Amino acid sequence: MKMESVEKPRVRVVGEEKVRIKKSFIKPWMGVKYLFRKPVTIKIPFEKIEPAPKYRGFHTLNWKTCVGCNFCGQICPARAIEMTWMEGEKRPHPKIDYGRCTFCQFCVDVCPTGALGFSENFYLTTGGLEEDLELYDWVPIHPDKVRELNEKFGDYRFPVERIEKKGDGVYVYHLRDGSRIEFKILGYGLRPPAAAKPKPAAKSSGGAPKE
Amino acid sequence: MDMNEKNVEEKVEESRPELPDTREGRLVKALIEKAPYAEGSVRRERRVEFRVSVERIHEFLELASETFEMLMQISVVDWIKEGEFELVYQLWSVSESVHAFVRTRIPRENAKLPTVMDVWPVAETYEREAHEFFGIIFEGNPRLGPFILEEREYKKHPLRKDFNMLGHVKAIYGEDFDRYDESKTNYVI
Amino acid sequence: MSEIGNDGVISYELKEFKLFEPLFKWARKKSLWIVAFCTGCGGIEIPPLATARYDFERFGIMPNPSPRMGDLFLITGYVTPKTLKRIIITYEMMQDPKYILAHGSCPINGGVYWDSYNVVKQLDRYIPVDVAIAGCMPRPEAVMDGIMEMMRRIEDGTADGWKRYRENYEYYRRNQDELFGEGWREKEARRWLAWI
Amino acid sequence: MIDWKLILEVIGILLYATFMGFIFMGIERKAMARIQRRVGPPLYQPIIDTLKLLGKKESISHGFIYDFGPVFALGASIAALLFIPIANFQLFSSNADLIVVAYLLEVPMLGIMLGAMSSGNPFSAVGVQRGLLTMVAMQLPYGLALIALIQHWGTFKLSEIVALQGAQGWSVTVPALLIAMIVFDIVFQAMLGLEPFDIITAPAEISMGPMVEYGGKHAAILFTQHAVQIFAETAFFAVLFLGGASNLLELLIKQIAVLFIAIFVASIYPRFTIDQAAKFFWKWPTILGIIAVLLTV
Amino acid sequence: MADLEVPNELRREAKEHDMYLHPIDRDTYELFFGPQHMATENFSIILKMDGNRIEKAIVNPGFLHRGFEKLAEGRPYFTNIALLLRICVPESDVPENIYSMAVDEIVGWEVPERAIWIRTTVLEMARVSAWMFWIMGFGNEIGLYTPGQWAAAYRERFMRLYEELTGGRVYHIYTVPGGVRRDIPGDRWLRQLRDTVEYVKGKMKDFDEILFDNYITFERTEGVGVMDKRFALKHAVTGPNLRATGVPYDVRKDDPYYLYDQLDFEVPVLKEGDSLARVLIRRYELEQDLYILEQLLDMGPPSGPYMVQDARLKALPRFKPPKGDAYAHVESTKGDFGAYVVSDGSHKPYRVHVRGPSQSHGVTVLEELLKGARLADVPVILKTLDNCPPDIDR
Repeated sequence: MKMESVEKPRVRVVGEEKVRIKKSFIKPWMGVKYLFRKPVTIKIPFEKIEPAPKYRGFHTLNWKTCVGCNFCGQICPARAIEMTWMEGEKRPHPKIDYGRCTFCQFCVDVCPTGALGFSENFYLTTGGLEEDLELYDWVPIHPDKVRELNEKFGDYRFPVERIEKKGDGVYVYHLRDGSRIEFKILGYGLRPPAAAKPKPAAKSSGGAPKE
Repeated sequence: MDMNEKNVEEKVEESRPELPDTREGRLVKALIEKAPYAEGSVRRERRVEFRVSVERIHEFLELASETFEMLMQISVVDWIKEGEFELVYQLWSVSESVHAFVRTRIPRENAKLPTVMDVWPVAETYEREAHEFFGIIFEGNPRLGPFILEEREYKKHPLRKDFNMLGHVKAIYGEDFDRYDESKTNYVI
Repeated sequence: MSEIGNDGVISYELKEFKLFEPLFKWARKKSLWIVAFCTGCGGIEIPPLATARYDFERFGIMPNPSPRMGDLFLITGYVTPKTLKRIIITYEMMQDPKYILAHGSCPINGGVYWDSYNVVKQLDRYIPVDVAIAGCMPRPEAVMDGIMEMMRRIEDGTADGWKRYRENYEYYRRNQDELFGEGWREKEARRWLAWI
Repeated sequence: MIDWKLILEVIGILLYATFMGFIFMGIERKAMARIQRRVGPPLYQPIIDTLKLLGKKESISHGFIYDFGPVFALGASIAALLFIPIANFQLFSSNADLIVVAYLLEVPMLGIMLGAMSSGNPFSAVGVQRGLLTMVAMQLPYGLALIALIQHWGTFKLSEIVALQGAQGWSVTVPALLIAMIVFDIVFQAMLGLEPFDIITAPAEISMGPMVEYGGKHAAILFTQHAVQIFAETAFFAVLFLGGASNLLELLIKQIAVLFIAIFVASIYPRFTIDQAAKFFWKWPTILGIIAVLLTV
Repeated sequence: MADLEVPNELRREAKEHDMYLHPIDRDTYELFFGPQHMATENFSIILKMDGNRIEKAIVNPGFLHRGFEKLAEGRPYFTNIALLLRICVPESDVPENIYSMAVDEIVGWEVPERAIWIRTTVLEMARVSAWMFWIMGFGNEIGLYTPGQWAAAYRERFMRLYEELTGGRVYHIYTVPGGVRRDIPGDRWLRQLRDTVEYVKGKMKDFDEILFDNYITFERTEGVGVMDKRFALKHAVTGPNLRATGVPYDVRKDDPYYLYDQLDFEVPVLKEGDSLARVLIRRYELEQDLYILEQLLDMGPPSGPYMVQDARLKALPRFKPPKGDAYAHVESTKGDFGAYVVSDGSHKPYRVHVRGPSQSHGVTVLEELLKGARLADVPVILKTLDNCPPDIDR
């Protein structure tokens, strides 16, 4: 340990005369010149702003390479990730809850196979009713599909338009271009569910009343 | 260039009583001569450490306030296994540019100690906060009571280690406080 | 002004100005005044939106200090119970029609504070939410998109949180009382009265 | 006998004044926005705001006085407007209409105060207190500027002042009256409620002051009142110092010129506190006003 | 309002509930200043007014309390970054950095030079963007909206740079123990940063003209909220507020971290301790920060890794530092921001305690300064102290 290494850096105190300024009645009038300049406003939503490359937006998931290790679930500070067993998949896949996600993307950093990724998409606007808010809880879809949708629509919206919940744990994702992804959720957790028993019915007490 | 680095082995060495002949060492020595009941050590450049028993903490801090002009914070650490609260008074000396930890330990039950408001008026805020979150009573501070929290949480002193946060959340917001699925709350990180 | 019609449905249309209702709808859409209440950390993305960079005054949106004149309540992020009391009181002070836009993850499902003892987990149990946007925090563009969505909903009449709040007042009131304890309004008011 | 022509003129002028007043408010917002380097709202935005406020479902009242205040204010503004010779329309006239208009223009503030006081909100009370103090403070320079004007032209009649200005050149060209105009312009800033004298509705301090409890239709009436007021005040300024106008277009140009000075001042100076404002009013504008009066003697 | 009769038991109850609520005389009235108010950001002050003067002020914080310190005890070391940065929203890099510095010290990591450079740059950018925000806030409080609109627009340029560097606009989640999460996205970014610094430097003249030189700004701030040196030290006021009273204490000079002992910058000091002095100090520091950024750009980022090489980082969620504790602090625009981290050897911190600068100047100092002030001075004092409510609440 270097105890006497550097002496205390001298605080360079600047003289008062440099800090002080003179008050003036006239000088503020210079501000009026901006009346005739062009505004700096970016006219959203008519003008589009591209988010920076690698802006931390919604997730993507390559279902083929995901090994279901739950590293993402362990690192998640918001516990937004839940391993989900689906019919036809050998390993569970993360299901991400955007009612919790903080978009820190630590989960992407720790993903050992690179299956979990993120896109620059950031728009997700819904109504406030319980069935609208279902959209905030999804299993991410393939990055190629997200890219394709971005190219098609030219904006950065959430790729899924509506999540339809059929009975028996069957979920249908209606994508923005009209295609559908349909799968059946068998259960949650690290261990495979004992049987393909249906998910307990979505609770109704918590939500806002429906008209 | 970076003064953050520090090895664990070195830390053990430093806690020996002999003080290095540096600015920090001399400072600690001078203070300990005045207050022989305190233990002092130098942790690293610009960080010194004192241990004082709770009976003489006020006396010591009054003495220390001549060198250390500012009380930056009162940090409380709840060592639940030992059944003690550790109070760390974080002091900063503007004239010497040294940060001091003044440590004292009090039992968890019936935790009481004198206030240092008369030395540093700002201690009022820190003590209110420590009282609120840990339930420590600072004798002489007139404003102990709900400060940041509301009454329900205030009564539980939430930063204590034995405060069951998830249980409290479930009690207030219902078992189903997760909109989508409850099983997320079951697994352990 | 609201009264029960022959069919038993509560009518919230304004009787004396019924003829002008389409005009008012258009005006409401074009002139959303925001209640200046920065309830959470998302409040930091409102200044860029309000000032020269994105300038939402182009759409007639502007912050207003008085809740009496406000139309749009931005719940900018997480809500603590202490704030929620004020939010409810402020929301009830606002005059119908009034709209709520919830920012980011936290009002939907607790966000990163899902296990915090002092953050309300699902906002729509206590007050009606009209539009929710994702993000932590949402970019100004996303907030703008939310406001645009709000305008669309005002136009087609689906931004009806204020109606829901009136119709299901017992439901919301029950949830509020569960969270804060019975008689929290009186208690809070009493605490303030003791000042006088 | 009913003078149908007069009634039609009154209605026409009122509609025109209200509309133009709203547009002036829009210009104010737009020009400030441009100085602030942004696009700003459309010019007709205040009309939309008023419409929206009218369409609000309102359930709050604090008694009769609370409801009466805005109406009272609107009435006073309209009365002031009708005494001002707007272009070639001189609707009402009396021998001392300058005094009448000068003080009718201050009555609306009293109306707002009246309503605000009955709302019971402490912020309103502070706002009212500030408003009354501002009124008291600005009386002195305001009166001095008017006295200088009256002494120079030797008449209390606005139409005569306009005529004399037409014959002998605008008031501004007279050095003494130029000083009076500067004084009047400072007072004008306070009458419009713009910075540095927007003490009454200081949003960061007392959150809109007297307006804090008003919403819905009350606020809509207050907005309309403000529109009429802004039109009347700018017209009054133009009549007194810029030689009046022979047609509405000329008047409009002069009004907008007056308005722009107010906008510039408002967008570059912060707000005074109330005691500073009172001190300020009793210092520089008063001294200048006395000089103007002495010069015209 | 004042005519309401309040029964005695109610008064007693209120007194028990909040022991410093006193019954108030009839000549005075009280104002609930905030939280629904333009000048306070979800922060409430209860003012007992006597006419236009404040007799007594009581700060009522806690609207933003989320229990960070408790939450941090339940999350692994690295993920706490995503949580703790929410303590200071306008400059979220500061909590990231203090926490990372403290953990670095506990672990004993030597952070790579490139990471140090990036961290310093990010901190300075945070300072400049927070100054821009402050200009907006201060302008709005005194009723001058024009410079605030400009400043918020110029701040967006920094936000864009942040977005490209870190992937987030406000919450960057960028500085982690051991380094930073991403490398600089190429020389283009450095060029853009230099352009932005140049641009903002060019615009400083406008701010001077319209805001700082303005006669009424002086009128509003001169002699308002005066504190002396002794008072400031006893109340642990730090940052520009302390320097305005004549104490040249700046963490960057007195306890240099990162590259600050190699950088050349000046510490402005004034003696008056009033709001005007605080404003002038802040104006000068903004200039100095732009100058520091220029120096950093001249220096250029050193080559090398941007993250420490450690085998323990392979299993990030289970990363365990040794036992120990550390206190780290940095100079934020509001003052001395510090964090005390205690590790008990497990994968979660045993205790994290954050010292926000507003904790010292936002409660007792504010109450003292408001005593005897005019109502119109409340926003001025609030903003010149640069009170940040989340610091107090956490």
